[in-house]
Amino acid sequence: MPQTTYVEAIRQGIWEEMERDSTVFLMGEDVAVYGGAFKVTKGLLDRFGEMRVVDTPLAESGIVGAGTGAAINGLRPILEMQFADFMACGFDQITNFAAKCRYRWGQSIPMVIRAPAGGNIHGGPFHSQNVEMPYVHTPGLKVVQPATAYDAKGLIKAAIRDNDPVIFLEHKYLYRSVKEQLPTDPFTVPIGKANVHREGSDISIVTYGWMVHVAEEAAERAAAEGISVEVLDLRTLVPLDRQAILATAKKTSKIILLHEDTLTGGLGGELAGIIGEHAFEYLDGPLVRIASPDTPVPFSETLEKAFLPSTDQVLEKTRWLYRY
Amino acid sequence: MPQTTYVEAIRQGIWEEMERDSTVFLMGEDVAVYGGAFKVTKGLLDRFGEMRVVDTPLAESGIVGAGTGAAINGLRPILEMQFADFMACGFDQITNFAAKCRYRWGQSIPMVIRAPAGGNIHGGPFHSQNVEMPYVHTPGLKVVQPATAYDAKGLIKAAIRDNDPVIFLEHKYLYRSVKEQLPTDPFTVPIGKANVHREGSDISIVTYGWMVHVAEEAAERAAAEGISVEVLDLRTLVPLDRQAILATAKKTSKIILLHEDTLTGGLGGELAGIIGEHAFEYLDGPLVRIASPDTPVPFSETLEKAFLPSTDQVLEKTRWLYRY
Amino acid sequence: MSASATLPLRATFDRPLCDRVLYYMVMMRELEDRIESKLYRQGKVLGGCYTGRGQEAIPVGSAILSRAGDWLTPSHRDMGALLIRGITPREILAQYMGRATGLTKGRDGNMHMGCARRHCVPIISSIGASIPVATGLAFAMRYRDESNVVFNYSGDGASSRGDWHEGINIAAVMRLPIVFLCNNNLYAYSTPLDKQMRITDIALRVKAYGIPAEIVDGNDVFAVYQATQRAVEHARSGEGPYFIECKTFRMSGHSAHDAADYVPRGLREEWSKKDPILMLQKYMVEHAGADERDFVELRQRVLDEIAEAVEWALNQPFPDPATVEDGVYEVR
Amino acid sequence: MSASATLPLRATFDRPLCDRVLYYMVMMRELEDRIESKLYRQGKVLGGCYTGRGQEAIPVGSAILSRAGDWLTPSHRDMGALLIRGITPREILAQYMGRATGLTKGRDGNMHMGCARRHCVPIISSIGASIPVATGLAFAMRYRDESNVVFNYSGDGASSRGDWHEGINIAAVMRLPIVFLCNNNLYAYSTPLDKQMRITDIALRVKAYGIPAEIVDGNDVFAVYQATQRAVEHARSGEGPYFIECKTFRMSGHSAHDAADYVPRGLREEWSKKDPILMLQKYMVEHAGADERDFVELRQRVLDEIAEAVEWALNQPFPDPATVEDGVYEVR
Ligand SMILES: Cc1ncc(C[n+]2csc(CCOP(=O)(O)OP(=O)(O)O)c2C)c(N)n1
Ligand SMILES: Cc1ncc(C[n+]2csc(CCOP(=O)(O)OP(=O)(O)O)c2C)c(N)n1
Ligand SMILES: [Mg+2]
Ligand SMILES: [Mg+2]
Repeated sequence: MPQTTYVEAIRQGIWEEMERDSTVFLMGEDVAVYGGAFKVTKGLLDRFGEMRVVDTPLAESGIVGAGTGAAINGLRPILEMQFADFMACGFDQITNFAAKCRYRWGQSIPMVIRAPAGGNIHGGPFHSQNVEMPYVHTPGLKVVQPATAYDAKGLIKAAIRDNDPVIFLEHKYLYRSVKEQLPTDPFTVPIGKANVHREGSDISIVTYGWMVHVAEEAAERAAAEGISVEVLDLRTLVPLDRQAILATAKKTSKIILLHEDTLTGGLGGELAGIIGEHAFEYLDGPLVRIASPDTPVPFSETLEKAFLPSTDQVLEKTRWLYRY
Repeated sequence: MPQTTYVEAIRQGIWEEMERDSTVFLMGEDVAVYGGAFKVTKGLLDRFGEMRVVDTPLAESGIVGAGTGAAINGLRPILEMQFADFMACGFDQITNFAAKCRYRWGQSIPMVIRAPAGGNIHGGPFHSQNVEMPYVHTPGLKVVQPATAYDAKGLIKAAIRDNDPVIFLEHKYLYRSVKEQLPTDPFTVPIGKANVHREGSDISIVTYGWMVHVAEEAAERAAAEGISVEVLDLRTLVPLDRQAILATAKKTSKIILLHEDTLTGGLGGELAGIIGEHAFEYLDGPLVRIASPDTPVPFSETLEKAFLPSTDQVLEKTRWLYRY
Repeated sequence: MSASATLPLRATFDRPLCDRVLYYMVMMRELEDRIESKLYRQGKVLGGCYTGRGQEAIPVGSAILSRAGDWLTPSHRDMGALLIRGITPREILAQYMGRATGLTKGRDGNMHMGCARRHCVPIISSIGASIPVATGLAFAMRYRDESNVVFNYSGDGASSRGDWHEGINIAAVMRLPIVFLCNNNLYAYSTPLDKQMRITDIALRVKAYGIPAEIVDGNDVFAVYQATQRAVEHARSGEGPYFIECKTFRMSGHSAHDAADYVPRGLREEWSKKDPILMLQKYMVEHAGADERDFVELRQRVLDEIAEAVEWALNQPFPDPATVEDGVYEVR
Repeated sequence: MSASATLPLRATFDRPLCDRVLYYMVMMRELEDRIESKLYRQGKVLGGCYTGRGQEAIPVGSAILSRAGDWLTPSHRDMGALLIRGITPREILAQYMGRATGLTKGRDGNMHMGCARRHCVPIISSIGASIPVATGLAFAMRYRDESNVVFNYSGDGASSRGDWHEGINIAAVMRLPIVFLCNNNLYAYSTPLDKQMRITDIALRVKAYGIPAEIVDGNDVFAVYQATQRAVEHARSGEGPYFIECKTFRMSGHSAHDAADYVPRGLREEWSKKDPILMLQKYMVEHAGADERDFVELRQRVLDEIAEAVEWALNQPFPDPATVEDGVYEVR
């Protein structure tokens, strides 16, 4: 059985849902003829035709608004933002309109906004950002970021079937760097459920996206030193799986909150808030946050490497917390 | 001596800085002839003329971009967003361009973006939001929200003199509901310094904006029950005054993190992260967060009241934590 | 300037049509007036309070041509369009008063209302944002090969926004069935047209998109009606979007708290001579056999309806605070 | 289509001017070529890699008219403008290679460069965002009553963005001194013009703003030059913004990784006959006393300069990782 990459998994997920439901369509810049800047949507035009795979003008606010209108009028749009960084151009439509429709007038918006996010590809300040937090902080949106090919396929399918707007963040470094054998039978991965990516008993690393793999590497190295690390892959950032977060916190009592996104105002704080309030009595050490520093994402190799959280850094903090 | 309202304090601060420095100018929708939707800029046109008090077309992204360009070319713009909610329309310009100029090319952007924020005025989902977090989370921006007339005047002056872009959030409920006697001599309030609004020893409430007053009320009532509450008014959200936050945490060991903004991804999490990591050993109880629930801001009186954090709610949590 | 000069005889506008149109225009006028000059001042209506006084011909003359399958995205001075879609004065009043039985159940206020069942998107407060949304509504119509159209409403100020541009361009490129109704009322809040743009006809902007645009007297309900007929026909037959600029004037402050001192003296007086309701009534007297008594009667009927609806709305419950967190996400 | 047919005799373009213009065009061509087909493929340049091959006449023919006090906001195919402003091949190469001595000190990469001292705003990656920024630069000029102007560069795709619309409108309303240079190269990434807009001349869009617009052959450096002269004069004399649409073609993929299979066969070949460098050289031979040997010599000089600069850049240090957090805020 061949292995399936993360990018191919997303493509398959979209493909299957478009086969399954004729109201699902895809729209964005360069998604049809070209197959998307990262080729996530390659081949879809040939299979589904121009009405369902739509190249748009270069206009993110227009695209999001159009998607939302189409969702109101009975379709299930999948919108591609060419880079997550440019979602900023559609910020008002996403946060002020799409997110608030159900609360304001009971209108469901079954829409997925897909966007390649994250760094480690020498993309610099405008093509590497992790943009989850403004959306995590907007009531009415769901936010998802898969770390594996399996989850990428299962979550994109679940996102397309969801009746709320879902921000689906694809990590562009993972597109072609992770792969695995996928089941041949159809499957979905439920939104809102974290996954214990690795079981452990001494320390928990709560994380998501590319950092799941960094945590896993650090855990592997820690294991060689006799430290047992649990890695919790959140998979969904909204709604957060509080139960799973509190369970791992109570289990190991020592927690590292890890993300690639910058520190201040990042998800680590939210997790610290949840754990610090609801698992306070269980904690045997400080809530350690590891994140990128509070700067734009630098371009140059040396800087980007210094910027991104590394396995070494995670390992070091793991040792420190273990000894605490 | 007459008392000065919060709105008048901001107006005075702008006025004084425009007198002091001819590169300071003001731009926005309806700010000149009309004096602004909340009349913050009333009278400035007559004093400073059309070139320095500029009515613009209805275009937030255009306004922010223009402000940034003017800042690059030697001016010190003060931009008014008619409501903080509509800053979303200029989100790309603020977060992707203005915020990153210094890091990318050493270009300082001495610009203030003023915006009336917050609820309790029956404004509903589009005219009541607290929008600080996406900006708190954007490296390169500073973020300020005064709670008193004194701070409003001192901070707007400091913001105008600052050489980085400052998001200056004015609480519209405070505009005319708080006032005090201000010194006649010029003064500024430094960005980045929190203020112990009320001293106490049993419990600390860390907060900002309108909630400073809610905390103060709760503290007053708690005092009657023999609970001594310290209220820390952050005043600046970026850069956070970590020293003051940790000092109050270490002093009382019992912390309430209070904000009007919605819970998930709100500043309370960031504060929990800082305290949970750096004052862990001092804590004698859970990190209690009080915030609005994760919904859009509802319009109707009954709902808005249920939505906003109340003195009762704060008092109740204070009692609970005291007894913990 | 005499009213009849701008409203020539049009044989097709028979009495029943005149009566319907007049009813909605008068209802909009009186209902808004009741809200603004009574309920708002009495504190029964909180928050902002906008009216479309003097602009009634635009929503009414256009929306009257909408079919059940069409969608409308009204703006904040288009109450007539909501009335035509079957939204009742009761519902509107309960909305304004923030009651549980209002159109948004108290979650939103004043003109920020609409109704999915009756195909009206509630106002999107960010000015201009409704235009991309209209594009999507229309896209779905083409997707299903329907002959429905979208009626999109916006003002002169909206045409300064990027969303306006992005949305109309996408609609044009994709040839989507949308009728854009632009009310050029010469002001956006306090900002006059010449501070908003360096042209006077917004229709000129539409050259950028390669779609038809026309300019009509927005105070002449039949001029709006006829242009909308042309536009709807164009859109329904697959020819794509059509833009109508309706010249008019905002006969009120921006909202209830705005005295509009910035409007030059005389301008409002001049426009009051072109009151769209008076113009229509004049036409009806001259060409459709109506007389003054009919109008007095109609107005009374409308006032009675409103009085009944106010009474009803005042007795509606406020939303239960326990429900504040409901309805953010789907519950399965 | 013969080159000379589109490039008539223009007595004012004397040999020294021709030489200067040709130098920058050849330098841009060869430097970009070196970066794309050597350094990028060798892995010495990481990230994206865009070139303005075939479009050199636009940045060069316009920026050559800029004065020290002017500001430029180039886009991603305008390297010639940076060269004219005095930014050196060394600096550009160090930028591309992410070195500490590059224009952004390794903080940003490839074409995302500029320089405050030489009044070039580094590219703002969000397409269209530079247009409001240009407006602000120009506002400051008017504020101080200077006669400087802003040269703003963008592509056809940019004109679909809301920022484009908001910025030009504000510039028009405030009569700000900006020359808008639009390169209409028929594609935005893979998207051809007819999927981007329903018109073919972007200049038509500018009717929306009440400012002058003209269309020129963007491959004819003197056509660009002359239009820019008119535009600059207009802007410097306080008449406000001026828009120039330069018809051209992107003679490369969108970036180095794009084979541009979506471009119909033959289109690139046809445009290659209108190569702006060849057109200029032909003119110089026919009217300015140049010959082939001059061009060979010039090219060699340019290649030598580049070789030296590459050597230098390859030996430049990478940024010190310890500095990663520096320079986000002012340190006082
Ligand atoms: C993006 C945005 N900015 C500002 C506002 C505040 N605002 C509400 S209505 C209005 C004026 C709108 O003018 P126009 O489009 O001409 O409509 P009119 O009120 O004249 O009918 C403004 C500035 C807003 N709602 N949205
Ligand atoms: C707001 C935004 N959306 C998408 C992109 C990705 N992108 C970079 S260049 C480009 C095409 C630009 O086309 P055009 O303006 O015609 O310039 P050209 O590349 O043809 O010179 C796209 C889609 C971007 N940079 N910014
Ligand atoms: Mg208007
Ligand atoms: Mg192009």
